Amino acid sequence: MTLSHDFGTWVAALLTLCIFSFLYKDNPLYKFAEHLFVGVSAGYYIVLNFWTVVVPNLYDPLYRAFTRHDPITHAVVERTGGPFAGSVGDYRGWFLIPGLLGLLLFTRLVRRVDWLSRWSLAVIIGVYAGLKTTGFAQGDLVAQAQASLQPLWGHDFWTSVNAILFTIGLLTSLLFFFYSREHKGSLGIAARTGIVFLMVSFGAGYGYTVMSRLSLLIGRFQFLLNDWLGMK
Amino acid sequence: MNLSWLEKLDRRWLFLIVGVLVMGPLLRPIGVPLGSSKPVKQFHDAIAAIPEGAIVLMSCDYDPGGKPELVPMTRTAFRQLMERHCRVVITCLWTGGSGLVDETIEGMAQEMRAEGKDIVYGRDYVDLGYKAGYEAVMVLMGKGIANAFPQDQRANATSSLPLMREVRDYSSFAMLVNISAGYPGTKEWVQQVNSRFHLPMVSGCTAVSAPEYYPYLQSGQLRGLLGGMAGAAEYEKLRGEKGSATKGMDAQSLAHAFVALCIVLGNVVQWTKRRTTP
Amino acid sequence: MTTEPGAHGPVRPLLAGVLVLAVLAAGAAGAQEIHPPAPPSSLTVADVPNDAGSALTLAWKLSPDDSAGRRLVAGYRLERAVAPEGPWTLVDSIAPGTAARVDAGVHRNTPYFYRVAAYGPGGVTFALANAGPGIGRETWFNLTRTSVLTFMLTFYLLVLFFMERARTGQKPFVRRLAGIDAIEEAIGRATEMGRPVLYVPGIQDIDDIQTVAGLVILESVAKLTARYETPIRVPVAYPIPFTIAQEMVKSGYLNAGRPEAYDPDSVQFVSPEQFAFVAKLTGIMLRDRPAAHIFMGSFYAESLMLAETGFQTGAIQVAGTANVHQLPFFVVACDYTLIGEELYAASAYLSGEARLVGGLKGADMLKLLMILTILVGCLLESFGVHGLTTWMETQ
Amino acid sequence: MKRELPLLLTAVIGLFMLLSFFVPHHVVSVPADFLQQCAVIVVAFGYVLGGANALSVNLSAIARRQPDWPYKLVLVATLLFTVLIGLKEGRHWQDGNTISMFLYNQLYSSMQATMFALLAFFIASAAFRAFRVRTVEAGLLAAAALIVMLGRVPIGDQLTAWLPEPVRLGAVQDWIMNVPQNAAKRAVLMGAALGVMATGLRVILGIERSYLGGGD
Repeated sequence: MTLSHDFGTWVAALLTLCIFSFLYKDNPLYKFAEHLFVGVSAGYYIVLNFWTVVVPNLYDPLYRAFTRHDPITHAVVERTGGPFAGSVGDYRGWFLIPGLLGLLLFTRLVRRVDWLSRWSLAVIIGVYAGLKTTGFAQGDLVAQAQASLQPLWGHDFWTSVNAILFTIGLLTSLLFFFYSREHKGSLGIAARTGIVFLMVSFGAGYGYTVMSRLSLLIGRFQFLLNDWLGMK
Repeated sequence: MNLSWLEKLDRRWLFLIVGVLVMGPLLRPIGVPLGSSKPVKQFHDAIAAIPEGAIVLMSCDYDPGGKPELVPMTRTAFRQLMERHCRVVITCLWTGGSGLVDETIEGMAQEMRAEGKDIVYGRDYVDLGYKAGYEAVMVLMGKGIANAFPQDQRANATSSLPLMREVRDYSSFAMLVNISAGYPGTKEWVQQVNSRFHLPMVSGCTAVSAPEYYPYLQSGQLRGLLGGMAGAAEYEKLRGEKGSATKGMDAQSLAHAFVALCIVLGNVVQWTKRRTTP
Repeated sequence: MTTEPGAHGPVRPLLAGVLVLAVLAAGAAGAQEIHPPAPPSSLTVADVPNDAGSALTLAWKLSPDDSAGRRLVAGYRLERAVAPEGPWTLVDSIAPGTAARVDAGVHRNTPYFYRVAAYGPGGVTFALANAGPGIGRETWFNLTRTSVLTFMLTFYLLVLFFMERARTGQKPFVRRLAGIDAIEEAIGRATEMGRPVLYVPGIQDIDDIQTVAGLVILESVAKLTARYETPIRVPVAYPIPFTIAQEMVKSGYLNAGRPEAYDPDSVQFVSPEQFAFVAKLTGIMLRDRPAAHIFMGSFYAESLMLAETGFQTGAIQVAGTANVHQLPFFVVACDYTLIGEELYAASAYLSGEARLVGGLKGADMLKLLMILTILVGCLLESFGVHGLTTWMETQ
Repeated sequence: MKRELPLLLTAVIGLFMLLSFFVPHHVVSVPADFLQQCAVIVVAFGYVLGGANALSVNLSAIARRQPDWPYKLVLVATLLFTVLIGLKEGRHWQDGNTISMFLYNQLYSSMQATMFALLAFFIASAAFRAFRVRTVEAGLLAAAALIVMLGRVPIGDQLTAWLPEPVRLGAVQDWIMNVPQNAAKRAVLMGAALGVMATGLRVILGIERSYLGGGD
């Protein structure tokens, strides 16, 4: 058992134990680690989005467009057209618009002018409304329905049984999510059959989630045992 | 038979048992033999079918929370791609993940260089790092990967990387290997890219998201699926490797059996209680 | 002429290397008689439909020497030029046995000319006739997506129709969800015990549509807590939903006629970090002991910790999310759970607004259409007719 | 004016993005591409705003000496330290051994993974104390959960090795995943898709005003 000599591993191991201490009871060590974590993650998100999105996707193109020099190498950028002669993928000066919209978001911190931030919200929500609607319509509605069109008989016995069971499960589960009529009579029977399929699928979901959670614990113990305590 | 003492059992005893059941097999492995399931075989065969030397997009959309399940998959898939002389472009759409993904890929590349394989950053693999924007980034990459990622994870200009000169948009990729822990992940890649840009796709995901992607496997939108640590372990077995996923499976077995016991016992306690009270 | 985008720098030396190797290998083979392979023939170029005019598809007949046994053909060279006589640039070198290739790097509305050659140990032989001009045309409508457009338009027309009906007073019938009775019962219970109600509109940002549904339900819940004078706690994870939640609770108290009872501190911004948010919530549950917990919106791994801690404090819990992987935990630990889209149905029923009821009824009718399509499709498939299946195929 | 114009902008952008799905023509696809670039940038600013918001919320909590305020001091100090170091280290802040990467690997990465690992303990205690089979449906869920849980790990097949192959836990688990689970999951996916499309339509038609709030 050779203890690791790396300062970083010790810091990580001690903080890991601080958080595990929450299992015993909520205590100052856990509170310290938790607030440390929130601080680091909020700070990291700011720096990450600054250096990987705001600078390369916004500042650099604007710098090149208006100073005709590369922001890093300061070499002259030779290209045709002025700062607003954009083409697909190369929008140059037009990036002033998202830059302005981004800054407008900060008006939310000031009560009097926070209505200005609605312009930035409008762009985000408009783009995502369009993207999500088409993404779901194609990927989750039409493609899934198309994949459910399968022959119910014609090949070997078990495949047909599964195909029929599958189609019954699909149609009754769809009828469970039906709101225009009370679930009585035949619709009631269909809904009750549908709930059976739904509950089986939730049970399967539960089983898989258990594996995910346990994997996380196994990963942490592997870190503590192998990297920190050096037990192979 | 009065089990009410069980009900008043302090839950910290249960925590202790879970801790011991997981720690035990890690110290003294039992070696319960691994099975193999179809979705994992399909994942392995889909990558094996990629033409030699083709360019593959590998989007590792996870953060440290998905590490134990998804890092083994990333390593094994990256090794299989490298051994097929495929060239890999890596992206990460999760805010907290790009550091972990780069460390995993670079660690794997170092290991393979130590084994004498000639793998060069910028020629054989490129890590373009993180980009905010969820689905917007995926569709943006359709117009040009370099437009969405002007620089890579190590702050080099994307255009300066030799591999990136051969990558225009999704049509330059032979396949998308998506390692996903939730949103944005496999569902968004299927919706926004898979059918729209005819990009064949395989997915490795956390066990919690696996059931949700089975319909995509059945419909053919996904050509293979690795579900959680079990999927990663079976994939390692197919590849003849013994990584951290395989080593963790004994602990999974014991812990799963314990959780199943908890469900049964919890209901037995409640059932006896309901019968004994008048 | 600038080199085509995606210039193939490294391929040309690679190709030369292959040729040299092939010749050497052939030499070593000695006995077999080596001659340049017969050329491929009838090269055709056509525009790839349904795209922005950036792709042309090439097809040709294989060289007669290209049979698996004889190693005369090592592959095909496809070259492109903007004028019939060249200069030619390599598009790609293709493995033997393949007779088609898509060139996806062309500029739209520009004529291109192509030629193909078979290469092998004996040398390179170009096809007799070149092909072209091939022009990449832009299309105004992607025909492979007609099925998506049909279903989307049908759905939107149904939604608009029912919205209009709901707005002009003929309220279409919507059955009362059991989940809504559970929410009202939970708030009633909290009022009896004089404890606050904890409402969590999910942990995602405004771009997740479940958060919007969670915030719409919040307004109705706030109306009830205002009327019963029960304190309400609304911790929120992201800044934008946080400000909207404040507006929702304020208008809930307004509609209940008690604007003065609105407590600005009832809505709290916590943190977008998942587990810091959960720690804060479990803290509220254990310290303030709310008697009712309502979780409506997008939840992920933390649903388990919330439901279990809530179960321990004995609070009545009602949950609703469309994230199917979290539903099992809510179903087993909560008193009532709205499953998947019931979350959206509840926001429609509770608010009673035409825009939401219209969406709900439209979805119902389209589900019937979907059920019909699947039934007809399966029957057709069973009789070997694949028309409907291929029509619904999307690209 | 403060509400109508942003709503109009949302409607125009939303409609345009819908159009860009059906129309490959460059007149539609180039502006759509630009809009997505804007969305990427504004979402990034949203994160920076989130950080600033957390800073202001915690600073006011410290100023008012709310309970746990010393811990909030730790939060604010760490946040500012992480941001200042990150900005000082410049574009190469994510290379090998910068202080930012130390903070990421040893603090952020380890603590987030451990936070998730706590769930493993809670799953066991929730299974014992909160997993109550009170209805037929919950019983079905429990049965399926047990079969899938044991069928997905090697121990499941070991326990049922004495049964013929198609009835072993592993095979039953595969059947549950491929037939009943797939059917129900697909119905839920289609239902959710309609929910998203309806909400998208309301946002585009400017009916969904909730994101603007009830104010003037």
